[in-house]
Order: sequence, then structure tokens, then C-alpha cells
Amino acid sequence: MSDKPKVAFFDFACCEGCQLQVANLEEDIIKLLDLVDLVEFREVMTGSTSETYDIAFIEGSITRKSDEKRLKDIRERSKLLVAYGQCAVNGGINRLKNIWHSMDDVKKCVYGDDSYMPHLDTYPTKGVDEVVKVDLYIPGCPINRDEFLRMVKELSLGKIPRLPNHPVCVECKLKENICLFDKGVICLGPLARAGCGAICPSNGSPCEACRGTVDNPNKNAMHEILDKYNYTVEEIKRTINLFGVNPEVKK
Amino acid sequence: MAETYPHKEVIEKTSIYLPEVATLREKRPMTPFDTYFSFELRDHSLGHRPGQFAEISIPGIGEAPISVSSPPATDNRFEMVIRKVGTVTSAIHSLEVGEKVGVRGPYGTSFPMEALKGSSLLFICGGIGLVPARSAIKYALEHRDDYKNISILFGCKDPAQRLFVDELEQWKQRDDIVFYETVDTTDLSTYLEMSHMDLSYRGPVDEWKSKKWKDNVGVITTLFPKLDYVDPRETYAIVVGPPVMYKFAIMNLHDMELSDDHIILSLERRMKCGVGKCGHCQIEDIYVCQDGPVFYYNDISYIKGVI
Amino acid sequence: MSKEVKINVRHLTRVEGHGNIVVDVKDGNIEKLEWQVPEAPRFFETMVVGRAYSELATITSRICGICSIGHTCASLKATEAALGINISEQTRVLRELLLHGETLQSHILHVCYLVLPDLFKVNSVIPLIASHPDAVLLVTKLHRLSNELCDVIGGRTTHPIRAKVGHFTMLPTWQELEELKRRLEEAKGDLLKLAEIFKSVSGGFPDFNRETEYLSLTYDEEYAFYDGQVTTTDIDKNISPDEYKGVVNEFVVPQSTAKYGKFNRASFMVGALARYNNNHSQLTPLSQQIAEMLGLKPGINISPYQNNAAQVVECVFAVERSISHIEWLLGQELKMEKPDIEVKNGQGVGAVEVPRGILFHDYSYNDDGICVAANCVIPTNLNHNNIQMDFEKMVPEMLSLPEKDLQFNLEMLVRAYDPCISCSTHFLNVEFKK
Amino acid sequence: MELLKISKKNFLSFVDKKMSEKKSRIVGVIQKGSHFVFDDLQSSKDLRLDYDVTILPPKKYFQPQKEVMLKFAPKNVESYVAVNSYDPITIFGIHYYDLAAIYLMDRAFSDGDGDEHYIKKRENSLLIGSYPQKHFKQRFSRSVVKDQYYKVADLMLVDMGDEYVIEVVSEKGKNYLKGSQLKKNTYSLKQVEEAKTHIKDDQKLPVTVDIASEFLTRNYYHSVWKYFGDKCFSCGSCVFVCPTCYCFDVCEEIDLTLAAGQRIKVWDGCMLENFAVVADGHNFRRDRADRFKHRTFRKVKYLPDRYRYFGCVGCGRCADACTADIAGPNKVFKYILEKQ
Ligand SMILES: Cc1cc2nc3c(=O)[nH]c(=O)nc-3n(C[C@H](O)[C@H](O)[C@H](O)COP(=O)(O)OP(=O)(O)OC[C@H]3O[C@@H](n4cnc5c(N)ncnc54)[C@H](O)[C@@H]3O)c2cc1C
Ligand code: SF4
Ligand code: SF4
Ligand code: SF4
Repeated sequence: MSDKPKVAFFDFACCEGCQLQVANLEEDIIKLLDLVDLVEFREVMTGSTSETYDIAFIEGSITRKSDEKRLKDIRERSKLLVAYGQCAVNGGINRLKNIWHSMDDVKKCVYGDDSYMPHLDTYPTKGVDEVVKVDLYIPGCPINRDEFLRMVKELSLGKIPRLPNHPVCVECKLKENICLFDKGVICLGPLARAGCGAICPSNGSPCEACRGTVDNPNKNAMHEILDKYNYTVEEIKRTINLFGVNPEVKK
Repeated sequence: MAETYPHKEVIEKTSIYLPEVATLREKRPMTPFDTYFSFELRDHSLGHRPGQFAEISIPGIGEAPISVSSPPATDNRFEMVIRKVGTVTSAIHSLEVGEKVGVRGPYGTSFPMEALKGSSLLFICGGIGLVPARSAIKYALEHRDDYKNISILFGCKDPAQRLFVDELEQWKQRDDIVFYETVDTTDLSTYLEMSHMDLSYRGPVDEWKSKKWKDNVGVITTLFPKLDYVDPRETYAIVVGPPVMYKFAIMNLHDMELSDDHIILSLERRMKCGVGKCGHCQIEDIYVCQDGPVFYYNDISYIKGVI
Repeated sequence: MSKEVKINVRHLTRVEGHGNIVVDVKDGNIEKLEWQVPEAPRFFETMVVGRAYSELATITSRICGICSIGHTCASLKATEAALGINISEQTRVLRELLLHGETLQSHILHVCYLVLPDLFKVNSVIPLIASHPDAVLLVTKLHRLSNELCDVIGGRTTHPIRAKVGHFTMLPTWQELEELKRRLEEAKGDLLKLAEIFKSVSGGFPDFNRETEYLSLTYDEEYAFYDGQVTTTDIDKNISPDEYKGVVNEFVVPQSTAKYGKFNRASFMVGALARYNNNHSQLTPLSQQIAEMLGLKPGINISPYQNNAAQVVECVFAVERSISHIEWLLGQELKMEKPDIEVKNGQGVGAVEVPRGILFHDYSYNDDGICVAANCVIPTNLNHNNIQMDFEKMVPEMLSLPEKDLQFNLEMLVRAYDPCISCSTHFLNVEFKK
Repeated sequence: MELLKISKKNFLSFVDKKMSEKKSRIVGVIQKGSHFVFDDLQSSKDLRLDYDVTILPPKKYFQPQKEVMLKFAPKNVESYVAVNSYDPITIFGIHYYDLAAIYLMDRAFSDGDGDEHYIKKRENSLLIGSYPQKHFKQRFSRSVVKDQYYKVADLMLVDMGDEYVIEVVSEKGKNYLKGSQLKKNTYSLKQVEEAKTHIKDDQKLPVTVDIASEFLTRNYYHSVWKYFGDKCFSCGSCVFVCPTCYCFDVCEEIDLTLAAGQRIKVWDGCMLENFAVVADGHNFRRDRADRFKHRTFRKVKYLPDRYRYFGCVGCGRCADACTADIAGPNKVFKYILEKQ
């Protein structure tokens, strides 16, 4: 039909807020449709017209055996597999359930004596790359529309898109925000991976590291600072792990 | 930021960032990831000196600093060898003959071939370091009478990664120069380690799978003992290679009593603008793109971590 | 009549989340007829336990990307009820605006991107870009406006940033509000055009009725979204949201990871049509006019497909109500507020009307303001049972249709409810039907 | 240098008049929450010459955060054109230390091959400077800035209470004043000098500028680098807010149609982890301590070696922006001195 890349969208356990970001591209999505050949996107279209995909976008985390099979099948049919949204990248907010409970407890607490029922099955939340190889990540909860567009454009031109590896503070400074630490509010900006345009601090609310951290975050320094502000270890861990980031300090 | 004033956009005729157009005239794979390119400018010669580099670009993909590996020329052609490592270099690799690239340059310092007249030259080239060094080697060979002894040491990872194989053979044959080469290993499995690169050109791999390497094996410093007496007063060493090579090469040269002002290096750093503005290539107080890439070692030896 | 039907729609398209339709008819006997929800459950209840009161809205907003604002509002209301926090008029108005932004956004997305393709007999909105460019541009314009409304008030379209317990972390500027108002005024005309387009194709809906109980919030002062008591078409005395458990009576069935609900009848319906049926007299004049134009009578409307018409009506209401809220805000000196929060133990319920119907959040906190228990009742869940009941009435009635048409009607039926399935599988305080 | 004076009231109407003439974009310092920023003026009423410091320095007007250098059609080499986008701009109220920083930027961008994109923006600017009238707890500019700011200022405002004394520094500045209600200066030079300096800095560089470079070089291997490096987030705040940091990255931006694109400069900084990464992943400044040291040396040694003037103008922004509270160059000196 055309030599435009065949693109498909799939979702697993998530809030589908990231595909909403794609839908929210408004007029841009119409232009986008000129660039790619959208062959599968269950939420907006009926039908799947392709056996193979040039690019498969995966949203959501993996929480049960039956999902693994579906995911592996998609992987086999896709040239390039993109994990988009924090749920897909590392389990995102769904990972909270791994931190606080053993899976037996979770199931018991929720389903009581019927927890054996197969369709209610669950296991600790996994990011997509814990099941199949991921070629590209688009982090964020939800994803940033501009970043998504940039990646699609770069892929269409045959480039390998790269994620920023600097903290959110960079983008926060560019916006000339008043740093939240000046107001006595703890912000994860110095550890968190930029790319969101520092949207939370720009709206007066601390960064929660929903895009994960930079490659080499200085967690020790953060702990020092939180100490200075009289935060307890528990509070520190809570603050940092909201979106699946491991709060531990390197010894 | 409220922007109230109407914005005026003008065309700059003289921007330092504006590339010229060059056409790809010849392209030849050398190793599975290094390709030889010959470009031609439209109406003038690049005008470079040995050791200089140029910024090569493709609109929408990006720009990358690449050394010119041909000696200064009067025609509009110049040669490069480009290793496929990322976005820009991959895009250049996929160009067809007749397609075009953007060129800015030449930039940077060069090997002081004029000043070295009357001296002996000792080239020490590791891997892709042969590429910039070749411009000086060829220049010296073209002006053979201007120099006393010329010795060339070349080392690379394995036989399939040798560059300019034909020229290496020629140099080996010449009796007016000394040429030694070595490979770190004859085991081609290093390719497999690098298997994230697609081995689009398997030629040398297949060739060396069936052939046997008869020359030296070992790191490049194992070639030093083969050299006859090198007079440290009249010899200048030109060293180009991967970051790890410099330290050991310089140690050996010091053993041969070459002083730092007789050691000339070409360094590589992250580089964006090529014209001393963007700050990426700065090592301490020097800008590699302008103060380098070619340095006398005594000018930079005080810098920790320079090599 | 001897008829064989085998319908097996795995992962119904153009709905949010994963749902299956299974119909098995042998020799004219219905052997299996199920609306199944196989969406992966996500266990939000266990996820919020142990978290601080200030984080709950951040977490529960992630139950659903489409109604993240509704979840945020319900969550904040529940926390504020539990901790005894009062909010200012300014904060309430801003939250209502946000909620209207979401209603508009979600209804437009649903009616135009997900339902209209059925009526135009195409597989998605994409072919309409070429065949009906003006209509598509109209839709994208309205959709973008709704998104920008959420951006300006909430800081982001999905998962709002500024709305926090007791306050907003940043306020819209005067210029932003003025601009929004101007565009909302313009949107009234656009919605009128949209309503006409909708009307022109609404003959494509199947002819199907089923009376059921309609459940929603109701509020003395206006068509209820943010505040109110629980009401249904079957009761005389309204019920406090705190008593929600006695109303929704959730239970689990084997074909679903989401819970079902029922009250006075075998099932009930929530959402735009339920709200309309209960509160239509409180609509603004223009929205009433549109309702009439789309054939909604001022009384109880019993075709589930009419839910889509009610959504269009609510879009108009959301725009008109947003304009009056913005006018109110423009008349105020907006202040940054610092909430006075005293951390203590307590339990509280928050109920709001979100695009798909009534939503409850119920939290309990310990002395340190750490969540010890949570329950969220999601509207799509409450409708699953009604969808199943509709299936059971509809299939025998339409058994004479070709299988393909029957399947199409069933799919359209599910879409009419605008189910938000990923949402509905997110909470898990499950009691089992023995 | 000619000195004139003007009442504050008349000065504000002068600003309003300039705004209504619309001959240039008019920028000044305005309040943003509890802080101040340079932004387009809507009215002279918004102009706050009594500010302590702005979040970002005025460099953003000459080296925009994102600046288009080239436009092109992707993959079409023939289509490259160099573009520049600027308006005549007048900036009111730049503190003298920020002017000193602009002087360094001018040098850097015109050195060797000049950068037209920067130079044109500067040529079309008129800079009206001032002296701080409010304390700022991190400032130490008196101890590091000499009078190089006069090399870039067109006019300098001196606050005399109800009036401003205007130092007319350049011809361009003089022309700009034409038609305003100026009077001859009646204050003594001593009074003017006193008004320029009566707000004392809260901090100072603990050694004199002349020996700073040598002092630091002697401490090249001092433990301060590791000590501060361990605390550093590599968040880059210090370099982005610094008026004498102007490093940039070059990126490609492509239109959604893939038919048009542009090569842009964006701000970058040596404190960021990937600043010196090359294609094979080798990082020439991998350690935080090395990056911290490089930045400090650039201010204290490398820039002065090149351009004669100290590379830090003592504005104190970095110290204020640094969450780890380590970025102020003066803090490095202090630490070393304390450890001796
Ligand atoms: C003076 C000089 C001479 C050179 N001569 C030659 C030559 O003759 N032949 C040759 O093949 N090469 C040469 N190089 C190296 C060549 O410039 C690089 O290989 C080339 O820039 C890689 O570009 P790329 O877009 O293909 O790679 P990419 O990996 O896509 O890199 C693009 C840019 O991003 C940077 N980068 C890499 N990784 C990251 C990361 N994780 N995060 C952020 N940025 C990153 C790189 O440093 C590069 O500047 C030379 C370099 C210099 C400085
Ligand atoms: S508010 Fe947060 S992101 Fe912004 S500068 Fe401060 S710490 Fe960094
Ligand atoms: S180093 Fe710090 S104090 Fe010095 S000029 Fe830069 S931001 Fe100001
Ligand atoms: S602002 Fe502070 S923490 Fe951030 S990079 Fe600079 S010195 Fe490090």
C-alpha cells in the first residue's frame, strides 16, 4: 500500500492516559497519520489489518501470566518495540503493590477464598522489558506529547531517538520558576529525568519523578538534604518510590 | 515570557554554522563499520592542512566532526573514513554516490608539516587514528625529500579492522620508509562482541577467517623495540589513536628520550560547533576544536586527564 | 426457529479497556450470553494503603486516564471529609470547572471519536478525516478547547497537577480566564453544529428500550456534578453519599474482574442518561433546547442508546456552566491559599458525577494521616450488570437479524455506555456473592 | 563621561514614551511571585529597579534558550539557509555585574570566527544599567567586578532617592535620551559614587581576584573537589542561571510533515553528566568532582586567562539556585581556607 511505517498501539494494565495523550494531539494527529500507517489502535479503531508491525507502542504494565503471552506475540511480529508511559517503562504506579505486600497477601486481601480463580490472577507488576526486549522508552505518567511526537518524527527519519539524561531542574530553571526548596517544599527534580518541561514545579507542585531518575542520580545527596529538612527515612522512601523508583542509597 | 514585539527573521549570509554543499563521488567499505568516502566541493578546494577536520552534516539528522584523511589537494576532492557509531555516521553510511552532504570547515590545528621539514617523523597510529594521520603520512610521502627518516607504526584490534589495506601493503614494500604493523588479536570474535552493529560488509571478516595472519600480534607498543635507533633530537612523533593508546605510546617515547615538545598528538572530544563557542570540547583551558585537535604534548601535558 | 449464532468479540474496540461479548445460540436456544471484562486487575486498594493523605489523589488519579480529574475530585473530597477540611468557594469553583472540562473532553471524545464512526458505518474516525473534514475539524477544535480548559485550571489535561487537598497550587491568570471565556462562548455555536450532525445520523441507532433504575447524584442548587445526594428513579428520599454501600451493593461474577452492582431492581444504570432522567429540569436553557432537538423527553428516557444524546446535551451544559463559573472567578481577587490541615485519623467518602456516572471514594486514615483502608466504586462497574441485562433482553428480540447485524448492535450497545473498563477493574474491596 | 539627571516620575514617563513609540522591544525587571525576572514591559509601573537579583540573567536575550540557526528541508542539503531572529531591544535595569558578564559573552562570541547570530542580537540592543538598591544574601560582585561593565553599558542609572543620575556611557545611549526631560547633574561625584555603592555586598571572594587563579591552581588536588562533588546533583542549575555560562548544544528539530526542519542551539552546561560524552559512550568528565572543578576553574582561571577579566561576576545566582548549597565559587575558596 505505502512505504509508511506500520504502527500499532497496544495496552496492558494501566489507566490508558498515555494513549489519551496521543488522542489529545488534536490537529497534529491528523498530520501524524500522514507519516505513519496506523494499523491497530483498539481504543480508536475497529479492526487489525496487519500481521507485522514496524513500530509497536506498548502501554501498561505486565501483571499476570496471560499478558506475557500476548506481549511476546506482539514482540515477535514487531520490528521496533516502544514502551511508552511509565507503567510500560518500569511498572509505574502499579509497582506500588510490589513494595508493600507479598502477592499472596494481595490476592487474599482482595479476593478472599476465591483468589484461586484464574481470571483474577496477578503477580508482582513488571515493566515491559522484564518480559521482552524493548527498543525505545518514552517515560512519564502520562507521557509528554511533544516528546512522543519528537520520537515518532525521529524514527520516521531513521534516527535513534535519545532521552534526556539531565534532571528536571534544568527545565525548571529554563522556565524561571521559583525553586520549591525556597518555599520549603521537597522536590525530586534534582534526581528525576527531564523531558516533561518541569510541568509539576511549573504548576507549583513538587516533582514526583514520574519519568524515573537520570542514569546516575545522586540519591545520597538527596538523603542528606531531606535529613536537613527533618524528613524521616520512611517519608523519604515513600516520596521517592511513587513511580517505581528504587529509593535505596548507594553505600 | 510575554513576547510583544513583532519578530523579525532575517537570512544570515555569513553564518559560521552554515554548511556548504559537497557531493559524494566515491564510497567504499573498508571494514564492517568503517567506510571510505570521497566528497567533492562545488567550486573550490577544501583547502585543509593535514590533521584538520570538517563538520559533515545531513539536514534533519545532524552534524559530526570528521577528520580529513587525504593530504592537501588542489582539486575539489577530499577523503574521509567514517566509522558507523550513531545517528549521523549511520546516515552518512547509507548515502549513495551522487548524494550530498553539508560541509563546514576545515577547522582546527594541523600537523606542522612545514616546521617539521628536515626532521625525522615517527607515526604511531592506533585503529581509526590512522585516518587523520594518513593525511600527514601521505603529505610526507609526497614530499619525501623534505624529511629524514619516516617510520610508521600501525596497530588495530584484529586483521579485519585494518584500514587502507592496499596502502599498508605499499608502505610495507617501500624501502625509503619503515613500516610495522600489528593486531591486538587474530581472534575475530571481537566482531561478535560488537554485534549491535550490523555487519553490512563482511568482506574482511570472511577473508581473515580463511587466511592466516602472519605479521605481528600484540598491542602497538610491542612494535617499538623493532625500530632502529631513533635520534630524539631530530625525531618528531605523531601519535593518533584511541584514548587508551596515548598514555602507553608516550611512556615509550619518553623511554626513547623524546621530549614532550617532540611529541605531537591529535585528540578527540565531544564537539558540537567546531568553532570554539559551544564549550563541549573544552579540556581545562583549551578548546580542542580551535587550539587542537593537533597539539604539541608539552603544551598540554600539565593537564590531568588530557590523555 | 432453528438458528445458530456464535459471536465472540474479544477485546471490543473503541471502548476504554478490554471487554468481550460472547453469544452462543444453538437451535434458537441461548446457551451463553455474556458481557465479559477480562481487563487485568490493578489492586489500587493495596497500593494506597500505607501512603500519606497528600499522595492519595496522585495515586488514585492513575485509576483512569480519561476520568483522572473525576478521580482527583472524589479523592480530594474523601480525604477532606476524613480530615475535616473545609475548602473555599474559590477552590470549589475551580474544581467544578475542572470537572466540567473533563466532562466536555470525555463526552466529545466518546461521542465523536468512538460512537460516530458506527453511525457513519466506518471503522474509526480516520476515514472521516477525508470524507467529512469540516466535521472532524469541528470536533478537534472542541476537544482541544476542553483540554485547554483542563490545562489552564488543572495544569495538565490528564492527571491534574494543581488540585491538592484543601487548595490549588497555582491559579489561572486573568488573561487565561478571559481567553477561555471567549472561546467557550464560541463553542456554543460549534456544539449546536455538532448536535445537528449527531441528529442527522442518529437514525442509525437500533430500536431498543429497556426500563431500568437510573441512579445519580442530585443537588438542590444545580444539575449535579460536584456536590449532591444520591438519588434514583425508584426512591423518594435521597440518600447521603456516606451510605453508598447500601446503594451500590457490589458483587463479583466469574466472567469479570470488575464488580457488578444492583439496588432496587435486578440492575441500574448510571451516567449521562441517568443524570438527565433525574435532573433534566435543572439544565441550562440552551442545553434543554438541544435535548429537545435530540429527542430526549423531559421525563424518563429508557433507550440505553439515548445515553449518547444525553452526553451531547451535557457538553452544552458543561460549556454554559463553565462560562458562568469563569465569570464568577473574573469578579474575584483570586488568592493563593494555604490550607490549614490538621493531620488526624478519620474516615470519609467523596462522591462526584464523572462522565460515566457516579463515583465514590472512601478512605480511612490513621493518626499520622496514613491511609489504612480504601474503597473506590467506579461507575463503569455499576453499569456492567445493566449491560448484561440489556443483552438478555435484546438478543431474543433481535435473534432474527443476521449475525453480523446482531453483533454490530451489541457492540454499539456497549459503546453507548461509554464503559471505562480499565477504570472499573481498579479497586478491589471485593465481597463475593456466595 | 557626561552625567545628567531626571526625576523618577519623568523617568517613568520616558519609559512609557519609549514603549508607545514601538521602535524597539522594551524589556525590564518585573516581579514574579517573591522573585524577579527580566521580561517584556507592559507598563512602566511594572518596572522594578529595586530588585535584588533576577532568576535568569539577561543573557537569554542574546543567547536564547532555543535559537534557530539554520532552516532546511530534511535530507536536502541544498536547502540549508542560515536564519537569525531578533528585534531591536532595549533592556532597562541590568545590574552592573550582569553587564560585566555580557562583556565576557561579547568577547567569546566575537573571538576568532564571530557568531553572527549573537553579534546581530547585541548590535541591535541598547543596555541601560543600574546599581543594586537591595541586599541579596549571596552577592559578592564588588570583590570580582572592575569597571568592565562600562564597555557594554549604554546608560547607567544611579538612584539618588527622588531622582536618577544618568551616566551617559555611549553615543548610542546619548541619542536614546534625546527628547527626554533631562537636567544637568547637580550632585557631586562623591555623592554619586556613594549612591552607586551604598548597598554593600553580603559576601565576598575571600581572596583577591588577582591571586584567585593562582590560589586555585595550587589547590588543584585539594579535597574540596571530591567533598563538593559528592554533594552535587549534576542538576545544572548553577550553569543555567550563571550570566557567564554560555555553552550550548546543537539539535535538529523537524516539522510533523517531515518537509521542513531547523538546526537549533539550546542551552547546555558542563555540570550535566552527558556534556562530554562521545559516541562510543566514553565520558571525558565522568566524575561529579571533575565537572564541579571544571566549572569553578572556568570561572576563576580559564576565562580570565583568555579574556583578562574574572569569569565570575559574583551575582550569587548559582549559590541561590543550588539545592546542595555548594555552587558559589566563593564557597570553594572559603572551604579551602578553612581547611588550611
Ligand atoms: C576532531 C575529531 C575528528 C574526528 N574524526 C573522525 C573520523 O575521521 N572518522 C570517524 O568515524 N569519526 C571521527 N570522529 C568521531 C565522530 O565525530 C563521532 O563518531 C560522531 O560525532 C558520532 O556521531 P553520531 O551522530 O553518528 O553518533 P551519536 O552516537 O548519535 O552521537 C551524536 C552526538 O551525541 C553525543 N552522544 C553520544 N552518546 C550520547 C549520550 N548518551 N547522551 C548524549 N549525547 C551523546 C556524541 O558525542 C555526538 O556528539 C572525530 C571526532 C572529532 C572530535
Ligand atoms: S523546583 Fe524542583 S525541579 Fe525546580 S529547580 Fe527546584 S528542585 Fe529543581
Ligand atoms: S559563578 Fe555564580 S556567582 Fe559567579 S557569575 Fe556565575 S552564577 Fe554568578
Ligand atoms: S546547582 Fe549545585 S547541585 Fe546543581 S549542578 Fe550546580 S553545584 Fe551541582
